[in-house]
Amino acid sequence: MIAVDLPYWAQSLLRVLGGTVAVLLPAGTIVYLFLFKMMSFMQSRLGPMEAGPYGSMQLFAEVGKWLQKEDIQPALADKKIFKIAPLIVLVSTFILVAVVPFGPDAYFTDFEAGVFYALAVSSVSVLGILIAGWSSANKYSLLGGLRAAGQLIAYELPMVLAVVGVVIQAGSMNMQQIVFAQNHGSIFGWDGVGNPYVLTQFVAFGVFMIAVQAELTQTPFDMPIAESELVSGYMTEYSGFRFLIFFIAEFANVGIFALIASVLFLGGWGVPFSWFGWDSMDAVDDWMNVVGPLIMIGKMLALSFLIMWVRFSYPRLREDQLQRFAWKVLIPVSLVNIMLTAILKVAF
Amino acid sequence: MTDLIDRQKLSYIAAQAADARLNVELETEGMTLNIGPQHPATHGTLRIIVRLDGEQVVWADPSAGYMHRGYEKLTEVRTFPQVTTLINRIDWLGSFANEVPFILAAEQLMDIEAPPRAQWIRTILFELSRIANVSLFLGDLGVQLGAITPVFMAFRDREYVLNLIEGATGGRFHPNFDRIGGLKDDLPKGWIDETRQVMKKLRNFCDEIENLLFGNKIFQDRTRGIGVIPPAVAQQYGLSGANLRASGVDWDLRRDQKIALAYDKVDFKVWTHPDGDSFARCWIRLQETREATKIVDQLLDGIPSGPVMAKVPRIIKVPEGEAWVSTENPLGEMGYYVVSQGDLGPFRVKIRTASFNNISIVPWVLRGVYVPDVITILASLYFILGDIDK
Amino acid sequence: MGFLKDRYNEYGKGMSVTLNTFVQTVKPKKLGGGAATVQYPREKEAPPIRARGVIALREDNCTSCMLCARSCPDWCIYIEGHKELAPPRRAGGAPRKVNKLDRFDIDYALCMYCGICVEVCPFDALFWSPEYEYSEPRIADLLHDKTKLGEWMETVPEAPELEAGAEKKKK
Amino acid sequence: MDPLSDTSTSPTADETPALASDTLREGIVDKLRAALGDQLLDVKLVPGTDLWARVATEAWRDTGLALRDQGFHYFCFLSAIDWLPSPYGRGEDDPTAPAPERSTEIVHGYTGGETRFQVFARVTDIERHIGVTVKADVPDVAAGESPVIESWVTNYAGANWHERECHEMFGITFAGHPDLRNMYLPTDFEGYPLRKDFPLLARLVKPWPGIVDVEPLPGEGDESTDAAADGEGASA
Repeated sequence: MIAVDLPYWAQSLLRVLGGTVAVLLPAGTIVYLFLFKMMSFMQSRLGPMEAGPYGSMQLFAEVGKWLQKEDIQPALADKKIFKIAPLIVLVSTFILVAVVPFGPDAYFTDFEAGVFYALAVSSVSVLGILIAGWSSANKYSLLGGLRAAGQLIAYELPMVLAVVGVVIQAGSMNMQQIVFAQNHGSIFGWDGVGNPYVLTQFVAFGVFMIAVQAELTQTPFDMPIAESELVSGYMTEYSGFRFLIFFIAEFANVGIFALIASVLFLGGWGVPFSWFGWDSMDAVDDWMNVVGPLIMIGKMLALSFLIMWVRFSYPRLREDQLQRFAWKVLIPVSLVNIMLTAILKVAF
Repeated sequence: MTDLIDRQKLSYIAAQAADARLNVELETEGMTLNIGPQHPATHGTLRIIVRLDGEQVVWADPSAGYMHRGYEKLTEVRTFPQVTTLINRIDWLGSFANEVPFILAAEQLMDIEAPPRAQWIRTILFELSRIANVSLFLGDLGVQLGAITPVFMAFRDREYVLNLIEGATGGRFHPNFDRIGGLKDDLPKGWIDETRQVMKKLRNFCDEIENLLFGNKIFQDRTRGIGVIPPAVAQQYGLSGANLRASGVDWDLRRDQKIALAYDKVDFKVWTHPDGDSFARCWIRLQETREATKIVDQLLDGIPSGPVMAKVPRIIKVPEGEAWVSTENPLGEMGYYVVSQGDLGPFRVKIRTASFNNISIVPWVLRGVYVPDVITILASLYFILGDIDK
Repeated sequence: MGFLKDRYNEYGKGMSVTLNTFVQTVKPKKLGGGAATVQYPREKEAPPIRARGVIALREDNCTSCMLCARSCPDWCIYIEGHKELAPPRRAGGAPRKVNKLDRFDIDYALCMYCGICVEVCPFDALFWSPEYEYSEPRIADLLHDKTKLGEWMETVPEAPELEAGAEKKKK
Repeated sequence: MDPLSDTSTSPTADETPALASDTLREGIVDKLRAALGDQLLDVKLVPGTDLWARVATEAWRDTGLALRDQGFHYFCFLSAIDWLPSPYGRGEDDPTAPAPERSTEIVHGYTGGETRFQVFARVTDIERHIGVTVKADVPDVAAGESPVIESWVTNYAGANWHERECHEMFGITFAGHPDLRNMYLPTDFEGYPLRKDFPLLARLVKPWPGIVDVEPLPGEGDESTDAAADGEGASA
């Protein structure tokens, strides 16, 4: 992983620390930049201004507040499952970040079936949400949990199908290889910007981003939470620390999915290789291990801006409309996209 | 009328069928869901008990009264001038509009009429309170449907209107500015110009809301065809205001009755919509806000000069008699049936509020809809708890 | 193109509204931007002159005639007074009987801010002040006695001029 | 239909002169009389303003039907009046002084009446821009029993909630109403708040601050002059 040979325990420690940073840093940044500030600006107000300069310490104040709160469990709740549920959601975020590459050598694991793995574990969080809704012993939570299950499973499919187009074009399921294929590729012979798949797979990108929006239960697909109907759905009964975990997981997930989307469609950590004359992964300079993560964060912020912008502008769909949209629009569209991609791949 | 009875029968049969399906076919029990009294969608403390089959409503029963303040009783122990300060609190978003019908009823009993200038200013303030009320509805609508931004825009621009009301009357929410025989005071200097500016801002606000919410495909999908109320049913339940006009009934008390306000001096359009669904109700309110800004602009151009108070005895005793006056308030028809027995205070005041009738249709209209539509329909019927519970 | 335009109207216009507001809010104040809110304890918005904030009492003018206490819809004004002999105005005249105010309390926990008391006062002893910062942690402290009500007199503004066309008030 | 029922909706067309409006209302009375006969007990017509009618108790539901058939499709409200004068006044009595004598004579309002309770309702004809208030006496009953009158629910569906409200506030039972549950008050609430003999406790538990008067000079006796007139020093 790194040029220096570290003992196994040190490597593991580094991975755990790196993973924690990779989960918490995007979550914190997104919460402050988008949830606190951008939302406020879009609503003609300033947002938190008291804690730290321009309210930048607000998140720590909030965390402090949540940690102090009483950990309430409903009397009729299934206590064990009730306690485990938020952890499952958070853990799914952590195991998701494992396959995301941040630089030529800066990755947690170089996994051949990386895309497949990512799509598989991203649905683990559904389990957490479903059991949270079930174990809360609350009708609103139950409705929210069931809605979440229906919705997340329905949108898993267009997401997978959208990614299939990318995989066909890249010819690999390894995320590192997908990054390489984009930055080293060319669009019909022109390699000025490489071949970020957002240009050649724009249909897949659209479908993927919509599915991500639904997967993250952000407006217009936030029926499982549905503040004005279900009073926060599956989270209704959670308070204090456990609610904090849900909260972190929600925004960490936004970050992770934005990272995955930037790997799949925006060229990941890379810059077009033709600019520097690199022609293989080994030829990439070592400084990309430092610049790469920064590029990734930049792309992640751009994509989360998009996700959040939609979130703050749109009203919410209804459950049946959402299902109809998934099955009648997104899935056919992505199937056609796969077909076209395959034909073009064979033709050229 | 046959139309109505058929529909009632049909909805009854549908409900029976739903019950039967619950118990026999699927061998499942329905779920009873309590929406409220503390629930973000009921903006206040309305409680709606719904019986669900999955997410479909089998029947719904609204239960009001968590905020009942007994205004009809309280008016009986107050003098006429003291009543106006009380009834400000019925519809607290458009409170000036609450005073007007009561004052007009008292004036009708005393057989006096406010001077023209007072009538014009009354009409202006009446329309301003309509704007203050309905603009918040437009923002709140977004929240009910899951969009969080419109409500902040509504609060931002509503603030300008509230500043105007406060600048003229001294009271931000509870003006208590209307007096039997006129107004408490004249307008302060510079108020008219300021109002013109604010009306421009409000028209801009309406455009923003239209782009942000009404034009959105998701919003239209959520509201069109949801909660359809046919005109005959709407009249039977006494729906009024935008809810009635959204069902295609062309009835607006501002235009359709002779009343001592300046509405006959201005030119305005009464909007109606043939659909009768949630979208129509919201859309009518948006158009009415626009129309109200135009009414205010026209009125500002032509305020007559003169006194704002007619000659009224210092101690007001209202002669014996009964009077009913209702006006087209932001929420619909609001009226007072005032019975006086020649005393300092009224003998009995029956307060007819718009929301009470508007919400009484809820059990009828909620049958067979989905839980998210419950919220949509409640939001589009637009009630204010103080207006239901009095 | 018509298809794209329709999609823009349906999905894009809303996002442009939020983006416009975003730009408007982050634009510097000099260029006419800024948020619609104010940072309250640091910045304050001045209420209008007529704003009904708190009632001020000019004790000298009060004759404890009880009119305000009797016309209060909430029964939140408490007045006690006694009669006194004051020195005659002209030398050699009979001593005058005047009403001396012992107690004048307004319970702001009950007050509905209707302004009827200010209106009925025949001797100009009560005034509205737009001052609004007098919340108290204890509800009992909201009972303002005549000293406290007198202190509010400093904050009472002049009545505003009236709009063109208004009839001059005769006092 | 009536030739004067102008359904034009422009603002100017509405300025119907008082006389024309009068004939319109008289026409309504005539039709009502034709439908109800002797049951129409009394009519009060203020030209150009409003119309009141009182019908016999047993004709209450038929009145609603007759009005609906005349075109009064819009249901405005239904409520009741307790004509008994309040034994408590406005709650401004001095608790230390002996209770003042109050008249218990029932004085009815427009169109008269014979009983303590009256129900009244208002319906509107949206086509003709006209409304009418109808009243009916509710027969007096012995204490502890609930006076009964027919329900209007079959005439106007919107009467449902109004009758529920009326039932809990006045204790009037509407025969034929499907569901006379309490709407505002707790189920086990005792008493009927809008009846005049139901005390408004908020006004009774606390003495009126206006009772106290300025203490006279020692030895002056109870020479109760108007306190306001004494304020000569303050006529600024």
